Amino acid sequence: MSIFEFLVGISYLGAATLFVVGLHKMRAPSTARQGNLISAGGMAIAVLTTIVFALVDFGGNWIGWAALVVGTAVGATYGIVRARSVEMTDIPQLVSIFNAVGGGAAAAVAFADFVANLSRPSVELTVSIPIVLDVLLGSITFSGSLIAAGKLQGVISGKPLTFPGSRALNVIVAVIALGAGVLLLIVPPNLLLLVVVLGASLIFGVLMVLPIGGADAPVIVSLLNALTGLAVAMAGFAIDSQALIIAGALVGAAGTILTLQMAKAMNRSVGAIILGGFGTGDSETSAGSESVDLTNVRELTADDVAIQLAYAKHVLIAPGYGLAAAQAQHEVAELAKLLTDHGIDVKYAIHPVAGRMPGHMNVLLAEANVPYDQMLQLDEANAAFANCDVALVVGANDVCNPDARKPGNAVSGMPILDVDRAKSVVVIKRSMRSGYAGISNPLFTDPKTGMFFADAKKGLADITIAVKEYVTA
Amino acid sequence: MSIFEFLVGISYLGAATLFVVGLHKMRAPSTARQGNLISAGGMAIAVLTTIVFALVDFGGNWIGWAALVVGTAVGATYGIVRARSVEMTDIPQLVSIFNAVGGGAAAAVAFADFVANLSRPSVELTVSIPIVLDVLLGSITFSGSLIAAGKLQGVISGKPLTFPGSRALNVIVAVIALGAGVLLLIVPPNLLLLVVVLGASLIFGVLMVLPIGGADAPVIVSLLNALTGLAVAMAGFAIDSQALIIAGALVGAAGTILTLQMAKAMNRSVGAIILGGFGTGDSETSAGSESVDLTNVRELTADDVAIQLAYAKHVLIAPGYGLAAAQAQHEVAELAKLLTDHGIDVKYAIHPVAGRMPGHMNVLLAEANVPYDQMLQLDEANAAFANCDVALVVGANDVCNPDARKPGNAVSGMPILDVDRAKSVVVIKRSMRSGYAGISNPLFTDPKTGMFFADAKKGLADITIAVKEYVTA
Amino acid sequence: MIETLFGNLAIFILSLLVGVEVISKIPSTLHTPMMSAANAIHGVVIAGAIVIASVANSPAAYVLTFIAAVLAAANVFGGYFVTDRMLRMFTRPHATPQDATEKVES
Amino acid sequence: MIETLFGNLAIFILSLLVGVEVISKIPSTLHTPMMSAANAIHGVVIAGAIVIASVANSPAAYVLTFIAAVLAAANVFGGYFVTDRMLRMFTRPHATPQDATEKVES
Ligand SMILES: NC(=O)c1ccc[n+]([C@@H]2O[C@H](COP(=O)([O-])OP(=O)(O)OC[C@H]3O[C@@H](n4cnc5c(N)ncnc54)[C@H](OP(=O)(O)O)[C@@H]3O)[C@@H](O)[C@H]2O)c1
Ligand SMILES: NC(=O)c1ccc[n+]([C@@H]2O[C@H](COP(=O)([O-])OP(=O)(O)OC[C@H]3O[C@@H](n4cnc5c(N)ncnc54)[C@H](OP(=O)(O)O)[C@@H]3O)[C@@H](O)[C@H]2O)c1
Repeated sequence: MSIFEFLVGISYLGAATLFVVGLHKMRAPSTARQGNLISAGGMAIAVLTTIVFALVDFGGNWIGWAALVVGTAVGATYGIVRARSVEMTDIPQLVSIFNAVGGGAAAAVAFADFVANLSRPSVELTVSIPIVLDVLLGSITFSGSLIAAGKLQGVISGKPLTFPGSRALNVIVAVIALGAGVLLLIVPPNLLLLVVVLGASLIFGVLMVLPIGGADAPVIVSLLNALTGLAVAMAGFAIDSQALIIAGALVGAAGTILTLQMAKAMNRSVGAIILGGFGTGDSETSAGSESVDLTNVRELTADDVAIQLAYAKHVLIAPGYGLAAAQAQHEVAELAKLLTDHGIDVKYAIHPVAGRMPGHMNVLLAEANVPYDQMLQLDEANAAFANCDVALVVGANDVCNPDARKPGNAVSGMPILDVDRAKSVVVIKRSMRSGYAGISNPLFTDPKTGMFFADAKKGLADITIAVKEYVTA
Repeated sequence: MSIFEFLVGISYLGAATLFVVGLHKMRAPSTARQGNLISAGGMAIAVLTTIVFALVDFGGNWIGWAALVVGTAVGATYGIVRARSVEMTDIPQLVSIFNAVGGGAAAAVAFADFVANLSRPSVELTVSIPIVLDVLLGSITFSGSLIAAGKLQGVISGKPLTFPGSRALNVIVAVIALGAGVLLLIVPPNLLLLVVVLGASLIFGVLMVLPIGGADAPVIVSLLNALTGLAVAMAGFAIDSQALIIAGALVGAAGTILTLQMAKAMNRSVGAIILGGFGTGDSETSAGSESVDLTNVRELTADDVAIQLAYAKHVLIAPGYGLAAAQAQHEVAELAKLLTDHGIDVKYAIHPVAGRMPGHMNVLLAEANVPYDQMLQLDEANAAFANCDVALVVGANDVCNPDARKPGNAVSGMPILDVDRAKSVVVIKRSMRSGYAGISNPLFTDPKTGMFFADAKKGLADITIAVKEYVTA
Repeated sequence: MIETLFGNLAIFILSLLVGVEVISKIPSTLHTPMMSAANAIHGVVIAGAIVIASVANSPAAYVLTFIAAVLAAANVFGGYFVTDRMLRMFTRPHATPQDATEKVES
Repeated sequence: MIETLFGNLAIFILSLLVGVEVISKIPSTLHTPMMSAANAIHGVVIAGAIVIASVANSPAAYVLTFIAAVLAAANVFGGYFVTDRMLRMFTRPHATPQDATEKVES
């Protein structure tokens, strides 16, 4: 290690510190954006340092650099365009796609490093092990993330796709990938073997994600995020770059923690999710439960709801996945504003796993310019339901299912919004169909609950119109 | 670096991980103790690894090892005896003493390493710089911490001790220490110079802490804690031991954060504290303010207080430094229990900087077996004062001084307990004298406040006796 | 060699610890932006693309460089832009603890 | 040489980051035990005492070893014992958020 390489290492440490500071500032909404910019600054330092380092230590030839520049231009354009145009409701897909490309890039780097070593009689384990691990993890995250994105986008069915013997095939592919990988460590550099590892891992990634329900996809996205981080760290070991090691490890750890938190909030084990199970995407699941008898369901019209709201003092809105599915964030914000202007105290009760990714609702409402301090988090909200006149449930189901307090069902033990403690409840959804967990919800048949069957977007718009009459009248 | 040294390094990383996990578990009282044990486990690993390493790589002779064993036995005995016997109110002193010994040990290690290098014509900067820094920091923390302990113990006056030209002397000593240190880096190894650094640093440590008010001592203890950590890390650089570097850096960072949090909670700048200022120890400061006119002070007897308490429904007890000074934690717990048994809802309102070190009150009450969930922290407590019939202030002053809400005084902006929002207030203290901040407190002259002038221990005992009559009657 | 390996391993393990600690206290409100931010950070793999570009000397290597560059660039630019876009929406400052208490009291 | 230095520097900086992150969320309730626990951790300097003991070969070195051992041992043993003693007092489990809400509601 020369003095120069020493300095390179130091500035990588600087970049790493900025990454950490950036993530740290993500703790509060007020500083989060600044945090992201700081992290971007760290990225700039890491990249510039690497360019200088590469030019000085290797130089390289113009073709290589040209490939890099052109490639970067293409990738950057794609990334920026997608980032600019994406619907807030489609964020999970996009994150998943960025996982895919990250993993793919990591695999490509390791692959290239291996190609560069082909000429040599043998490669030290300290290099070959990370290369193999990187290609393994990178390929799995690449194909797996694409499938997950497909499921979230709906281009691939949210249903768990399994076929006879799929599990077995899964195992076989895994064995092939690992076997070829181990072999690579002992025999002299052999391109074919690495190609086998690559191919098998790609297939494994697909087989791993296919059987997972669409609604579980976000958890998998988070998990793959962590894996991508580890793949990048491995690439760092392979080409001895501290920048990659530090950043990769950071993301690997962060992603893992987040995954566990998500799973916990949905009170499911990550294992159960990977092995598939319930949570097989949305309404499809519960086509059966159509046959719910509507006897003790009190159905409301937009007018009924409007009256209840217009004469309430405290209103809490509990949004759920349906709000996202219907893209009704602007409608709900408009209604809330109307009521607030009319002197009614309106707040949002946000469940951590409402929607299809953690904090999903906060992002949507923020997009509709709902001020942050109107969004009550679980504890705050539950303290407030007690003296709330009308709780307006918009496309939410599991997150306010009182059965969670009882043992022995799919949501048992999941912390919920105590909507049923409000003086009266109004639920906007299209039918009596169940939600993600695929179980019925006693809240809907509770005497103090009124159901307004409609698409969230349309229903909210109608209510707003109706309310206008009462408040102006 | 041999394979063996590699393995040593790895097991140091293992130890470090345990230190981190241990500190992490300190976040919740329920896991805190386990955390400390885990951290101790890390310590055991680090020590055993080092012993193996030292035996294999250096061997050494029996005298050295004998010195180590005997020394360890002596030190361990002292430490354990003190730890077992210390009064909970004296924890700050003890922590300060452990800082002193830690810093001293670090300095001794660097010194010994230097002595071992004396024979050589020159020492690389990568070794000499950490040695010098270590001796500097180690000696400062050693002498400084002893003075701080003395002030907290009261053997050294809590008053800021300054004499004409003390500041100047301070600067001179600092210059000597640094000058000698820098010189050491350029000239061939020279014991005398290092002795100068050592001596000057010791004097500097004394001069640095003497002018600081006794009540500020805890902040300084925390600061010295951080410095000790850094000194240890430097020792690690000097003898190339990752265990010392990691653990030292951990403590250095942790101590710094804690110092800032303490200073913030007292809304003072660390700089202001080091330069001395107000906070010149306790009642002494405000001998002048004796001349407060007692016209609009409503004085109470133990009986008056007992009646108020016996007929209250919700009681909040706000303890402060006076409780610690009077060692009245058991009396207050007894009174609280008596009231609770009588069906009165009693909770404690704990201010983060009540007393003389952060969390001081929690430790004292925990000692008196007050269940943890009866101690409300600042926000919880302030939410509860609204419907509290009697707020019983025991030896607290600044932490419930309403003037903090007004600008332009010593406590302005400091978050306080909203005692004055309670329906009625009873304050137990010995006089109208001011507290740590040395300013008067309008709460004491508030019409709904009654003052019971007494030593906390005695006063609470009297109240308990009086209450017994009413509740049994 | 082994010196480097140890250095890298130490860096790896400590970075894992930092990652765990820095995340474990993020409010669920910010989980989505956080996930996206972490996602952007692993775009640092572009540094890897730069290195392989500088050592590339065969058609295969050029192609791999190009692929790596496209993918990594999409990750890093897209990641930071979309995160920033999301966070720009969280305009209003966090409700202070005090507000919180007021809310509950009311 | 420089390899080692870099490794150590990296370890130092990352450890600082871990230290900051792991502490920054500890409730003030536990500040005193926490301070005492951190205090105990820097007792790891006893490892330094062990190293100098193993290389000591002069009276001066023996004396310094002895001093270092006494001080470090006092730090590490005293630190862990007093911290444990304090924490043993926090017997009761942390009030769960739920209790908290109830408290406030009441
Ligand atoms: N947040 C996460 O990280 C995450 C990730 C994965 C899974 N999950 C799970 O997702 C669930 C989230 O609970 P949730 O209550 O938000 O959602 P949910 O339980 O899945 O229920 C959503 C409800 O919205 C209704 N809906 C769907 N489209 C609608 C539309 N266009 N207009 C109006 N209503 C519509 C559906 O009923 P109709 O069909 O009758 O309209 C459905 O019952 C939890 O079980 C959670 O564990 C969360
Ligand atoms: N916690 C920390 O980390 C820390 C560290 C350093 C400084 N501080 C500062 O210390 C202050 C703490 O506030 P505080 O309200 O707890 O204490 P305080 O403001 O210092 O007031 C303590 C009061 O207790 C009374 N008192 C003293 N001995 C007593 C006894 N034996 N019996 C009954 N009463 C007695 C004194 O009045 P009488 O003399 O009339 O009895 C004094 O006014 C804050 O200003 C804080 O910034 C805190």
